[in-house]
Amino acid sequence: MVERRRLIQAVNDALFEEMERDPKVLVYGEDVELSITGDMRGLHEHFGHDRIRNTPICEATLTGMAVGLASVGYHAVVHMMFSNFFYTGMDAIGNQMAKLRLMTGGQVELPITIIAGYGGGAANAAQHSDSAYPVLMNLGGVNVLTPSTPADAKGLLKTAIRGRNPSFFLEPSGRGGEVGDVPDGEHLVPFGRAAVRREGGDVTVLSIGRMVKPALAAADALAGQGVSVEVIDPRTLVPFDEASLLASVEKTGHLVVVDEARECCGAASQIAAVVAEKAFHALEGPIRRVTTPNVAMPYAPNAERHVIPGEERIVAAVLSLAGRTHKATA
Amino acid sequence: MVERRRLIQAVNDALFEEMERDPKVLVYGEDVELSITGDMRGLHEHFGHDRIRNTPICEATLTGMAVGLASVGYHAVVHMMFSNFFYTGMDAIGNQMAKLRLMTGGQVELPITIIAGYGGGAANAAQHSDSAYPVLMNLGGVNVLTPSTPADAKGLLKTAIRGRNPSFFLEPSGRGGEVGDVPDGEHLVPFGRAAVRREGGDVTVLSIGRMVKPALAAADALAGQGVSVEVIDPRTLVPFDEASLLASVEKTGHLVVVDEARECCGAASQIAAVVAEKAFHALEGPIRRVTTPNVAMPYAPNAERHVIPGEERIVAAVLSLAGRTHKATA
Amino acid sequence: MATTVIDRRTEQAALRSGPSSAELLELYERMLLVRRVEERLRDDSAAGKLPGAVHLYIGEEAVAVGVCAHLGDRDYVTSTHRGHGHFLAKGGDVRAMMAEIWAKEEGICRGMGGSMHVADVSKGILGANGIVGAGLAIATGAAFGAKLDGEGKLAACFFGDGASNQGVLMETLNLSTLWELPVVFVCENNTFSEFTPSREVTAGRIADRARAFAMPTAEVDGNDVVAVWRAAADAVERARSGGGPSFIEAHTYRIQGHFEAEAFVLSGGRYRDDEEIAAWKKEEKDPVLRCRATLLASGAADEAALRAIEARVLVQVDDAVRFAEAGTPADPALAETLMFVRDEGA
Amino acid sequence: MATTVIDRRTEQAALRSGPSSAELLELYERMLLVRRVEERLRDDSAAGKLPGAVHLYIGEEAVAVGVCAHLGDRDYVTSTHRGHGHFLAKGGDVRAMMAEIWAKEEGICRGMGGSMHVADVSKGILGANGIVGAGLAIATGAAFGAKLDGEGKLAACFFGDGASNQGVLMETLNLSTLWELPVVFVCENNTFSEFTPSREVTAGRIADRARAFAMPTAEVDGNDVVAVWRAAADAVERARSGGGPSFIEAHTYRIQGHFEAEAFVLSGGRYRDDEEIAAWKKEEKDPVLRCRATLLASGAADEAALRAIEARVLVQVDDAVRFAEAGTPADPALAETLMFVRDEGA
Ligand SMILES: Cc1ncc(C[n+]2csc(CCOP(=O)(O)OP(=O)(O)O)c2C)c(N)n1
Ligand SMILES: Cc1ncc(C[n+]2csc(CCOP(=O)(O)OP(=O)(O)O)c2C)c(N)n1
Ligand SMILES: [Mg+2]
Ligand SMILES: [Mg+2]
Repeated sequence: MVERRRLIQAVNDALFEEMERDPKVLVYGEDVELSITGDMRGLHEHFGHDRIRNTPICEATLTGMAVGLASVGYHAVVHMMFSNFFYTGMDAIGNQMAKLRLMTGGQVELPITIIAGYGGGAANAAQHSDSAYPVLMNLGGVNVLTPSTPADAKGLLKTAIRGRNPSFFLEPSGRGGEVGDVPDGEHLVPFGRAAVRREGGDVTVLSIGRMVKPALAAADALAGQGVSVEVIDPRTLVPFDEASLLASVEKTGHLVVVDEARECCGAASQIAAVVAEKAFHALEGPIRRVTTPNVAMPYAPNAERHVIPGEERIVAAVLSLAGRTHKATA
Repeated sequence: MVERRRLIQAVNDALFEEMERDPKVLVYGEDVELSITGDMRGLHEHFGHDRIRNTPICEATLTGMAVGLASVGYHAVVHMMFSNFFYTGMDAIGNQMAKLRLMTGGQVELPITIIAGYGGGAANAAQHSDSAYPVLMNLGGVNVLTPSTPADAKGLLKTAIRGRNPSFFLEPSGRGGEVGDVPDGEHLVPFGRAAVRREGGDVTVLSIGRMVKPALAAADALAGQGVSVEVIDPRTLVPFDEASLLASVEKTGHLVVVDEARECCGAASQIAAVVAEKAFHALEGPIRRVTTPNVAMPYAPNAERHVIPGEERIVAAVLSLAGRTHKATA
Repeated sequence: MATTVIDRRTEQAALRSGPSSAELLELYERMLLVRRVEERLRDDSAAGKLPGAVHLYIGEEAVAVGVCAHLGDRDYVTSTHRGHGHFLAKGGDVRAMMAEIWAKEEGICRGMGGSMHVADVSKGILGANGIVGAGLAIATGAAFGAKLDGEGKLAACFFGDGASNQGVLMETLNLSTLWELPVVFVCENNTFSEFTPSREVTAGRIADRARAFAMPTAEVDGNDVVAVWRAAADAVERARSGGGPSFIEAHTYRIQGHFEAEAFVLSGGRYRDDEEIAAWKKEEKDPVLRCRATLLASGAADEAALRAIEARVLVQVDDAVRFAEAGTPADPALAETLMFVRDEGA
Repeated sequence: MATTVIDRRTEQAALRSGPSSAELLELYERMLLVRRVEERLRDDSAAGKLPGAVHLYIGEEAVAVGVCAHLGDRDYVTSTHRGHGHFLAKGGDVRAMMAEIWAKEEGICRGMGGSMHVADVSKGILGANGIVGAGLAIATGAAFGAKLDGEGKLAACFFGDGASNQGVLMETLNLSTLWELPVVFVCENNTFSEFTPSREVTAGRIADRARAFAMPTAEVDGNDVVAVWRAAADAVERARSGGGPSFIEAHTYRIQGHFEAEAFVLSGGRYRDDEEIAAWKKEEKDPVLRCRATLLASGAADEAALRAIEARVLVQVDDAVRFAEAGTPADPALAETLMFVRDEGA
C-alpha cells in the first residue's frame, strides 16, 4: 500500500507516529503549535502542551536545551524554521552536540533531531535562503539528512527520532515540498544508503535534496541527446554512502555533483574530494560541481534563478564530460 | 633589514603600526588589555581606552557590534581568543558580515578583522581546539587568512586592517607561534597569492597554516628518499590562489593537501575539488587529503597526536603517489 | 525629518512638553505615508505582484514616526523584518523602497535585499534585518562609533517584543550601560511573536529587563504619537548629551497578519479574535485616526487641510508604485560582483 | 551527598534553620576534599605533570558544597570550566576525576575530556563545560526533563559572574520562569572574568537580572557555607515542590589565578593586589577555615576530630593521585570510535 503525500505531510506523519510510539519524544520551537510550515500540524491538539510547545525566540537556548533534555533521557525534536537560524543557535550545535559524546568518554547519548528548511527560490533573500548544511558536515559529530522525496522524508525522520545521535533534518523551504508515494505503515530509511534515482552508463550525477528534481529533468533531456545519465541521491550527507557513488563512477567514469549549498567547502566539494581520492583510477574526465556560487542569496527572483543550480547548468556540465575518455581532452 | 620575531610579536607589530596609521582602527575583545595570548601586549598603555577595550563575555554582541562600527566608518579588530567561540558569535558572522554588503546592494563596506587562535596540540580539549575556518569559507562573504610565518602574519594582518571587507585572521593557538624573519618597516602581503615554500618536481604538497612546518619536514625526509616535493602555502584560503596551485600540479602531476581542519567539507576537500576539476588532465594519481578526521579533539595528548596530521602521515601520503604515472596503479 | 542634528538640539528644550501644531501635522503626514504605502503593499502582495514576503507595520506607525522625528540624517537606526515604517520615518525614499520590494535595479538595495532588508546608509538607515534581534548589537556598535565621533549623534534601535527574548538584548543593555553609549532601545510590543501571544513566551515586563541595569526607562502608549514623541525627546536628549542609553517600551498592536501570506500558511489556524483586531482599528486606538482627531480637535488643522495632505500622500504612493513597476529588473550578475569590495590584495 | 531525594524532602522542614552539627561536619569534610585535591592539582600542574590547563576553585568551595548538599544522585548539575568543586560536591569520584585530568583511560571521561569537561552522568553531573554560559541552557533542558518526569527532581546550574553577561542567561531566566522549571541558578560571583574585574564588564547587580523576571532571588556570602546551604535549601524546596526556578548570587573570591599558567601567560601583567588575595585567605574569609572555626566554636567538633577528618582527606587525595599516575594512557582510537552511538542506520 502506498499513499500520495506532500513532503511536508510525510514529515507530519512521521512525527505523529514517532510521538505515539515513544512518550519521551518532545517537540518544541517557535510557533510549532500553529505550524507555520505545516509539518507540525495537528500535533498540539493531539499530544498537548507537555509534548509540543511554542518557545520564545532564543535559538541559543533552544539548541542548548535539547542537549540538556537528551542528557536526561528525552529526545528533543527542535524546529528551527530556516537553516540560517542555526547560526543564531550555533554554540550548542558546534560546541556541545557535536562534541559532548566524545568529551564525556561516551557517557552521553544525544538523541536530538533538528528540523529546518533550507534553500532559495522563494525570494526570501539572503537571511532566509542558506543551505547551511556544509557547516554542520564539518563539525564531525552530527548526522545530516537531505531527503528529496516524501517517502525518504518520512523514513529518514523516523530513523532520526529513533536514533541516539544528533541529526539535522533538512526540508526544502517553501510550498511543502514535492508530492510522491509513501509506503503505508512502518517505513524506515537507514542512514548512509544512497538511492539510484535513474540508471545510466555515461555520466554519474550525484544530486542533493531539492536538486534531485532538476537533475532528473536534465537526465531526461540528455537521454534525448543520446547521453545516458545515472542519477544518485545520497539521501544523507553524514553518514555518506561512498560505496554506491564509487561503484557508479567506476561504471561511468564521470561525475557531476549538484548541490544547492555554496561551492566553497560545500557538500559538492567534499564529495568531489572523496571521488578524486578513491575512484581516481576510474575517472575519465574532470569532476564538475554545479552549485550556488559563493554568494549571499539575492532577493530578486531572476537573480536567484541565476545562482541556484538548474537543469540547464546540469545539462551543460554533463555535456562537457560525456564522451571523454581518459585524458584525451583537457 | 629583517628582524627575528615570533608570530605573535609580528601580529603585535602589525597592530601597533595600523593603529598608529589609522585612528579609525579599534580593538576590542575579552581580556585584550592584559593580552592573554600576547598579540595585544602594550596596545592599551599606548592607545588608551577609546582604541582598545576589554568587553564582557558576549560573543553575539561582539561580532554584531563590529558590523555596526563598520557601518559607521570604523574598522573593528575583534579578538575572539579561540576559533570555537565563532560559534557563540556566529549569527552576526553568518547572517550579517557575510551577507550585508550584497543585501544592501553594495551600500555598506564591512571593514572588520576578527582574530582568533585555532587548532589542537595543547591538551585544550574539544571546545578550545577546533580549526573552525571551513565554516567561514562556506559563508561566501568573508576572507580567511592562515599565516604560517611571522612575516606573513604581519603582512596579512596589515592588509586585512587596511581592507574594507570582513577578514578572519587565524593564529595557531598556544606558545606564540613560530619564530622567523620579518622585513622591517612597511610590509604588506596581498590576499590570494600563495607562497612556494620549497620547489620540487615529483609531488605537490599544499599545506595550510600550522601544517606548513610538518610538510616541510616531510619534504626534507622525502628528499633523502629521492622524492622531490614542492610545498605550497596558500596563505589565504579566501581568496584562494588557484593559479599557483594548478601550475604546480601541472608540473608534478600529484597533489597532497595537508590541513588541520576536519576532513568533511574542510579546506582540503575544497582544494582537492578545485584541482579535480581544473587540473584533472595533469593528474597522474589520486588526490590525497591529510587532515584531522571527523572527530572532536580529544584531551589526552597521545590521542591528539593520533588525529592531528604530522610529518609521518604526510610522508606516507606522498609515498603512496610518487612515481605513479597516469592510471597505472589504483 | 531632514532637519539637522544641530537644529534639533537647540529646539529641544522648548519642545519638551509636546510637538508644536506644525510638527504634529508633519507627524500625521509621515504616519499616513507609511500607512498608505503599506496598504498598497498589502494589496499588491495579495494580487501576487510582489516576489517575496512582506511584513506590514500597519497600526504601529506612531512608534517609528514619533521616535524618528527627533533624528537627523547623521543619526542611525536599526530596524527589523517589519522595517518599512522605520525606513520611511527616518526619511528613506518612497520610490527607492518600493522599487526594492518590486525587485528592481532602481531599488534602494538594487533588488538584492527586498522588503526585509531595506536600508539607506546615506541616511543612517542601517537596515531592516531578517534575523530577530540582530539590530540590537548593530545599533550598539553604531552607537559606540557615534560616541567616539563626539558629535552628539546617536543610534535608535527598533525591535519587537519577540526579539526581547533573544539574549542579545541583555548583552547590549549591559554593554551600552557600561560604556554609556548613545543608544535608544525602542521595544515595539505589539503583543505577538508571529502567531504566539507575547504573554506565552515573555515573562515579566519587558521594560523591567532594562530597569535591572538602572537604565532610564519609559513605557508608553505606542499608538499615541505624542506620547512616543515625548518619551523619545527625553531619550534622544540624554543620548546626545552624553547621558548614555535609554529604553522605551511602546505598547502597540499589529493589525495585519505576521506577514501577508499568513492566512494561506495557517490554513484556518487562529491565534486571535476578529473582535480584537476590530477594536484596534477604531479611532480610539488606531494611531493615524487618533492623531487626525487630535489635529481637528485642537484646531491645528481643519478637514480641508487634512484632505489636502491625504491627497498628497496618495499621489506620492501612486508615483512610487508606477516608478517601481516601470523599473528595470535587477541585474542578476550583481550577486557575484557585489559580495566583496574589490580593492585589496584580493 | 548520597542520600536520596525522598529523604531530603522529609527532613527539609526541620533543617530549614541551618545544617545540623553532623551535617556541618559533612560540609566541612567535602569542602576540605575539594581544597586538598585542588592544592595537589596546583602543585602537579606547576611541576608540569598535567597535560592541559587547570582552572582552580580554591576559595569558592562553600558554594558548590552548600548547594549540592541538598541534591541527590537523581538531581542534575551543570558546571563550568572551573568544575572540580562541583564534580566532587555532587558526589563524583575523586580517583576517576584525577585520572581524567591525568589523561588516563581510567578517567571519568576516559581521558577524552580533561579538567574542563569532567562529568559523571550516572550521578547527574552533566559536565564541566569550556564554553562560558553553555551550562545555562543545558540545565534548563535538564530541568524541563525533570519537570516532565514529575518526580521532584531538579537541576542546579553553576555559572560565573562573567557568564552572567552572556545573553543566554536572560533567555533561560525567561524560559524557566514561563515554564516554571525546577532549576536553581547559582551565580558564583568571584569578582573576576579571567583578568578583568567584574565591575568593568558587569553593569548593575547580577541578581537584579533575575528579579526582572520576579524570580525568587537570594544574595549570599558565598564564603559562608551555612549561608549558602540555607539559601539553597529554600531554592531546592521550591524547585521540588513545583514552585519553579530560583536564583542565588553567591559573592566569593577566586584565590588562585584564572588558570594555573596565569603568571606565565601574563608575564608581569597585574590585575589585582597581593594584599587583596591575602585578605581572602584569612580565617575570616576563607570558607574552609571559617567553617572549621565554626565547628570548633559551636562545639560540634574538637581539634582531634577535625584532625582525623583532615588526615582522612589527605589519604583520599594521595590515593587518587597514585591511582591516576598508575593508570593506562588514554586510548587514542577512542576519538574515532566514540563520536557517534553506533546502532542506527549509520
Ligand atoms: C533568529 C530568528 N529566529 C526566528 C525568526 C522567525 N521570525 C521572524 S519574525 C518572528 C517574530 C518576531 O516577533 P517580534 O520581535 O515581536 O516582532 P513583530 O513581528 O511582532 O514585529 C520570528 C520568530 C527570525 N527571523 N530570526
Ligand atoms: C564562549 C566563551 N567565551 C570566552 C571564553 C574564555 N573564558 C574562559 S573562562 C572566562 C572567564 C569566565 O568568567 P566567570 O564566568 O566569572 O567564571 P570564573 O572563571 O570567574 O569562575 C573566559 C572569558 C570561553 N571559554 N567561552
Ligand atoms: Mg511582536
Ligand atoms: Mg568570575
